[in-house]
Amino acid sequence: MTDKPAKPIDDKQEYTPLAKRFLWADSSSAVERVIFYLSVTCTVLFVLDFIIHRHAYAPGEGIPGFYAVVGFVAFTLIVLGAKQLRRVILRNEHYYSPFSVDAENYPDAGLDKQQYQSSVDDTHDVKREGG
Amino acid sequence: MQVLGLYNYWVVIILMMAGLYILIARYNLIKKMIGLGVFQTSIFYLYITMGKVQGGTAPILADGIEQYSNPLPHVLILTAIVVGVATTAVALALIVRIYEEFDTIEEDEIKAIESAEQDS
Amino acid sequence: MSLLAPPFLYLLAAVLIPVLGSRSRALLLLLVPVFGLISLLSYGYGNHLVIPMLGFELTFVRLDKLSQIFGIIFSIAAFLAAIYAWHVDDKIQQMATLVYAGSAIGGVLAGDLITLFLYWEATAVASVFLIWARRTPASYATGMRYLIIQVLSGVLLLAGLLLHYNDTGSIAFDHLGLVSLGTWLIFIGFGIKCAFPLMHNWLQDSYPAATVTGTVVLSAFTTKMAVYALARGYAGTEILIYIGAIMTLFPIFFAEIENDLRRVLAYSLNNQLGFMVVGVGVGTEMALNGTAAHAFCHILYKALLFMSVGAVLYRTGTSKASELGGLYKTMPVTMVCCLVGAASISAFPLFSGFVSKSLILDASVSNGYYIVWFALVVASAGVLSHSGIKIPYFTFFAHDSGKRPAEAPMHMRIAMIITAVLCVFIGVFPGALYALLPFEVDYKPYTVSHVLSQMQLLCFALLAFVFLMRNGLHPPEERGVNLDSDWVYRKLAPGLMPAIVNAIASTVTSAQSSAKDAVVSFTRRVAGISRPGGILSVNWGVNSMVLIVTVMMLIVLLFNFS
Amino acid sequence: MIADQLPALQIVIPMLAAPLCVLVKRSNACWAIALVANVLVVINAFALLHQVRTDGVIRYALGGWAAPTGIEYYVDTMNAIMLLLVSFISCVTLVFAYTSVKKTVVTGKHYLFYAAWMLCLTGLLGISITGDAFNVFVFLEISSLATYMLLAFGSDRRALTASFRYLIMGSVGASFILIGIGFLYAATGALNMVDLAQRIPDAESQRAVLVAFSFLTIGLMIKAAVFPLHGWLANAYQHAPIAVTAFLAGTATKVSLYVLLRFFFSIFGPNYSFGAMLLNVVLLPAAIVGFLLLSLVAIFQTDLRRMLAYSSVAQIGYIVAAFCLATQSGLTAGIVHIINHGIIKTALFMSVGCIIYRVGHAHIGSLDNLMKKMPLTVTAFIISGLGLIGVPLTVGFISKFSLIGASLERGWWMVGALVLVSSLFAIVYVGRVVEIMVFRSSRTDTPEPTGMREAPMSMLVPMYVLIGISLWFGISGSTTLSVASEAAAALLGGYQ
Repeated sequence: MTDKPAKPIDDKQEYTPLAKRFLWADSSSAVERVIFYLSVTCTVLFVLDFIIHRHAYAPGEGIPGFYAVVGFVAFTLIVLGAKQLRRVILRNEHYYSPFSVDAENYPDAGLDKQQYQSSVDDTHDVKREGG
Repeated sequence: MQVLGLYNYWVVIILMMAGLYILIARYNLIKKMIGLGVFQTSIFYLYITMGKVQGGTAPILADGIEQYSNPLPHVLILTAIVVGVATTAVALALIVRIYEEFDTIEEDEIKAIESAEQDS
Repeated sequence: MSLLAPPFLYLLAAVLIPVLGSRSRALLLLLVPVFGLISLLSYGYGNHLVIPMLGFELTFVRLDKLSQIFGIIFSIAAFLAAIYAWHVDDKIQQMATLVYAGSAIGGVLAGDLITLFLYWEATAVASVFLIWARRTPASYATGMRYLIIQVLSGVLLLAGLLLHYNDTGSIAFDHLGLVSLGTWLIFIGFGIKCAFPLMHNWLQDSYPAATVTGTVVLSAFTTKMAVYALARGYAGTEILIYIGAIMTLFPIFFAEIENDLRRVLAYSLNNQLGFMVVGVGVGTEMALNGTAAHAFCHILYKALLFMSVGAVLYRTGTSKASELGGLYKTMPVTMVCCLVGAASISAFPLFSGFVSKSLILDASVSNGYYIVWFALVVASAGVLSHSGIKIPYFTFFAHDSGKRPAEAPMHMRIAMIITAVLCVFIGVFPGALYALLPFEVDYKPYTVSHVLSQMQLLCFALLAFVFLMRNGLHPPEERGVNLDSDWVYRKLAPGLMPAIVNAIASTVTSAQSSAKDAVVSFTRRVAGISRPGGILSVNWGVNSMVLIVTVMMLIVLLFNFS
Repeated sequence: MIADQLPALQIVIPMLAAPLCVLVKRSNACWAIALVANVLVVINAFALLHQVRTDGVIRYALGGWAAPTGIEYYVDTMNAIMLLLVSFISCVTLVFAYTSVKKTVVTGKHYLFYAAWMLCLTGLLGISITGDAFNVFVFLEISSLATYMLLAFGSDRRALTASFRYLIMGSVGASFILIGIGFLYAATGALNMVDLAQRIPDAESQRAVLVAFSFLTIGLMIKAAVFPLHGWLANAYQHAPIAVTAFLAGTATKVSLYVLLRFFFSIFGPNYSFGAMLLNVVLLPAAIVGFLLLSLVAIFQTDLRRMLAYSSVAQIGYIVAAFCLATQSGLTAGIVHIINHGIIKTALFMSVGCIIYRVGHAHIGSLDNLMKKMPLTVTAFIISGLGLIGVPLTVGFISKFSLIGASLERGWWMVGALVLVSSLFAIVYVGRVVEIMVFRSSRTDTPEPTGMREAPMSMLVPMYVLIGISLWFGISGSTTLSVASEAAAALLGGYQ
C-alpha cells in the first residue's frame, strides 16, 4: 500500500473504556517497553531451564533451551521460507478470473457497515472500496 | 432336392428381403408402404405354409377324411391381415397429411426441410 | 420419540423455516440445538432407531463416547453460530444451516455406512448454499467447485461401501482398516473431506467465499465429521500419521503470506486438522482422546476466530489484512475475543488448545514417532505465527488503516464472549473436557516441565516475530492471490489444451497445423456428433433405421448360429 | 362374482370407453368418460395386484374356453405391477391432458383424441395381461396404431413425419415379433405362454426356435427403443402433444420391456436366453453403449423434450443392462427402475408440458430465470431431475443403488462403474438446465414475456401427485423393492 491514508482525526474521548486501555499500543515507547518485558521473560524462561529438570521423552528434548531454540529458529525459518514462497506463487487478484472471490469487493447487501466517525472516514473509505 | 422342395419358404424369404430392400432403398413414402406391404405379406405366407399338411385336405369334419390341414394359422393370419390393412390405412392417411404440409412425399426432401426447421 | 432424534429434529425444523416469520426463524435456529442436545443426551449408549430400509438394517443413532463428544460439540457449535447469525434474515441460509448441522450430527451418529453416506452427501449439498448465499458470480463459481469435490467424496464413499459390502457382506461402520480396494476408496472419500494434502484446496477456496455467518458454520462441521469418520474407521492406520504431519506443516507457509484473513484461518484449520489426523494415525487410547479433545477445542476457537474476523468483515466490508489495522480503537470487544481465540489456537497455558494439543504430542512421542513429534512442535510455532499473531496483529493493531468501524453488533459480541469464556474455561478446568473423552483419561497437562517448555517455545517464537518485524524481514501484507493446488484445475487444466497445441506447434513446425487441427477437432468432435444434427442425435430417416435393424438382425443371427 | 372377472374388466372397460367417446363427440364429456373408465381401471388393477399377492397367480380363460384352445389371461405379480403402473400413469396424464389438449389439439377432434387414448391404453393393458403369445402381437398393434394417431395430433408438422417413421419402425418390429411367434408355433405347436414354456425345452435344438428367438430379440428391441434401434423415439417424443409424450414415456417402452422379460425369462428361461443363446453378448453391449452415449448426447440437446427423450433411451439402457445380469437382484433392479423411471420421466415431461403451455416452446437456451416466473413447475423439474440423476432420497437412488449392487454381486464391476460414469453425465444435463432456469438471469436484450404465470392447477396437481409418489417411494424404498423382488422371483421361477 503506497498511498497510506492520512491519519484520521480521532476524538479519543469517544472510545469505549475498554478501547482506551489499549491506546498505549499507538505509542512507540510503550511498545519498546513491551519488547523489553518479553526479552526479560524469555531470559527467565531460558535460565529456568537450567534450574528445573524437565522430563524428556524424545531424544534431544532434555537439552536446556531446546524449546527456546526450536521456537525461535522454526518461527524465523517459517516466515522467511514463506517469504520466498510468495515470490513463486503470488499473482494479482484477477489471476483466475476478473470475477473471482479474491478480486471482488464484499457485496454490501446484507452487510451492516457502520462507521464510528462518519465525518472524515466515509469519503475516504468509499474511494478505497471502489479502487 | 430338399432345397427345391421347400420352395414355399424360398418365396417367403425372397418376398421378405424384397420388402426390406424397398424400405431401405426407396425414399418415396408410398413405395415404402408398398415395401412394408410386401414384407408383411411374406409373413402371411409363412404362417399359411406352416398350416399345410402333406396330403391333407380342408379341415372340414366329414366321413373318410383322416388328414387335414391345421386351421389355426389361417385364423391367426386373418387377424394379422386385418392389422396390416389398418396399418396401411393409417399410413396412407398420414402420407396425405404429410403431402399437404410438406408438398412432397420424398423422405430425403422432407428431411432437408425438417433440418432447416431444427436449426432455426 | 424417533422424530426427536437429533438429526431428524434439525431436518424437521428446516422444513418449518419457509413458513415462519423472521424473528421466529432466528429463535428456532437457536432452540433446535438446545433440544437436539437434550435429545442426544437422553439416549443411552448403544444402537437406537434401527430401521430396515433398502433391504438393510440402517442404524440412525449409534451412541458411544466417541460419537457423543462429537454430537455435543456439534450441537454447541450450531447454538453459537445461531446466536452469531441472529441478524440474518435469509431463509436459504437458515435452512441450509439447519440441514447442514443436522446432517453432520446425523453423520457422527450413523451406525452403518449407508446412513453415513446419506448424511455425507446431505452435508455437501446443504453447505454449498451457505456459499451461494453471497449471491455473486464468484461465489457461485466457487460453490460449484466446492460442490463437485464434495460430491466426488460422496461418490467415492458410495463406491467404496459397495465394494466393501461385496467383500464382507457387512455395512457396519466400525473399524475398517486399509485392507481392500473398497476400504481404500472409503479412505480417500474421507480424506477429501478431511482436506488431506493435495485434496485440501476446496477448503481454502470456498470458506472465504461464504457469507459472514456461513463461514462460521462451515468451519465447524464438514472437516470434523471427516475426522470422526477417520477415527471410527481407520484408527491406528500408520499412513495417517505422516499425512497428518504434512498437513500440519505445509499450510503454515501459505497462511503466512495469505492476505485474506478468512483464508488464513482456512489454512490454519487445515493445519489443526493435521494434529487430529496424527492422533487418529497413532491410534492409542491417549491419541484418540487427544483427537477428540482437539476437535472439541478446535471447533470452539476456530469458530471464535472466524466470528471475530467475520465481525470485522461485517463492519468494514473487507477481510484483507492489507486493508485493515488499528481497529482495536473502535472494536475492542471483538479484539479481546480474537486474542482469546489466538491464544487458544497457539496453545498458551490456561487456554483450551494447550490441554488438547499436548495429548496428541505426548501420544506421538510416547509411541516413538520422534520425527513426527518434532514436526508437530515446529508446526506449533507456526500456528503462533499465522493464527496467534498475524490475525489479531494485522487486524487490530499494526499500521492504522484509518477505518473506524463501530463495534460488532450485540448478538455477535454475545456469541463471541460465550465462545471465548468456553475456551478459557476448558483451558483452566480441563477435567470437564476430559470427562467427555472416549477413553479414561489419566493425564495432567499442567506439569511444571510441560508449562515451561510450551512457554519457552511460544515466547521465543514471539521474540523471533519482534526480531523479524524490527529488521523488516517479516513479509508485508500484500493484495494478491497465492497459487495452490487448485491451480491445477482452475488454470492448468483449462489452459492445457492450447498449451499443448502451442508446444507441438513451436517444436514441430511442419506438424503445426495438423496438430492444432487434431486437438481442436477432437474436442469439437465429441460435441459435434452429439449436437442436434450430429450423427448420434440425427433425425433418423426410415431408410437408415431399417438398415440398422437389418444389420442388427444379422449380428444376432451370427451370434445365435455360431 | 365380480372379483373373478377382474382380468377381463381390465381390458373391457377402456375398450368400451373408446367407441363411447366416438359416439358422444363432445370434448368435455369424452374426457369425463375416459377419466371415469381410467379410474375404474386403476382401481381394478389395484385389486388385481392385491389378489395376486394374497392368492397367487390368476389364470382367466377368456370366454370360458380353457387354456390350450382359448385365449388365457395370466396375471402374476410382474404383470399386476405393469397393469397398475400403466393404468395409473395413464390416469394421471389424462387429468393433465385436459387443459393442454384444449390448447394444442384442433377443436372438434378432441373426441378422436380421447378415443385413441383409450384404445392405446387397452392395447398396453392387453399386452401386459395376456397369456397368449399371438394375442401379444394383436394388442401390440392395437396400442401402436392408436399411438400413431396420438402422435399425429402434435401441433408441429414434424409430428406427422415422426408418426410415419414410428409407424414403419413399429410395423417392422411387430412383424419381426410375428415371425418369431410363427416359428415358435411351428416348432412347438403352442401359442399359450405356459404351454410354450413347457414345450420349448424339448424343442430347444430345433433351428426354428433359434430363429424365433433372434426375430423376437430384434422386434422387442425396436419396440422398447434399445440403443441402436431407438431412432424413432426422439422425434416422436419431441413433436407429439406433450400429454401424449408424458403418457408414452411412462408406459409404452416399459410395456415392451415387460414383454421382453416375459419372453426371455418366463418362456425361454434365463438358462436358454443367457446361457445357450448368449443374449448378453448382443444385449449388454447395446445397453451399456446406449446409456453412456445417449446420456452424452442428451447433454448437447437444445430442446428440452429431445434431451429427455435421449435420457429415456439411456434409462432403458440401465433397465436392459439390469436384465442382462439374469439374477434375482438384477431383475429386481430392472423392474424397480421400470416403475421408478416411469414415474419420474412422466413427471419430467409434465413439467416440460407446463413450460411449453406457458412459454410456447422448450428451447433450453431461452428458459433463463424461469424459476422466478414458474417456481412450482421448475421445482417439480428439479425434484424429478434429481431423481433422474439418482440423488439419495429420490427413487432414482433406489434404482441405481440396486443396479450397482446387483452388478457387483454378479461380479461385473465395469457395469457398475459405467453406470456411475453415465450418472455423471446425467448430473451435467440436468444441472445445465437447472442452472439456466434457476441461476441465469434474464438477458436484457430479450423482451420480458408479459403475463407469464405459473401453470394452471389442472396441470400442476397431477404432476405433484407423481412427484409425491416418487418421493414416497424414494424414502421408503422397501415398498417397491419388495414387490419388485416378488415379481423377479415369479419370473425366474417360471410358470407353475
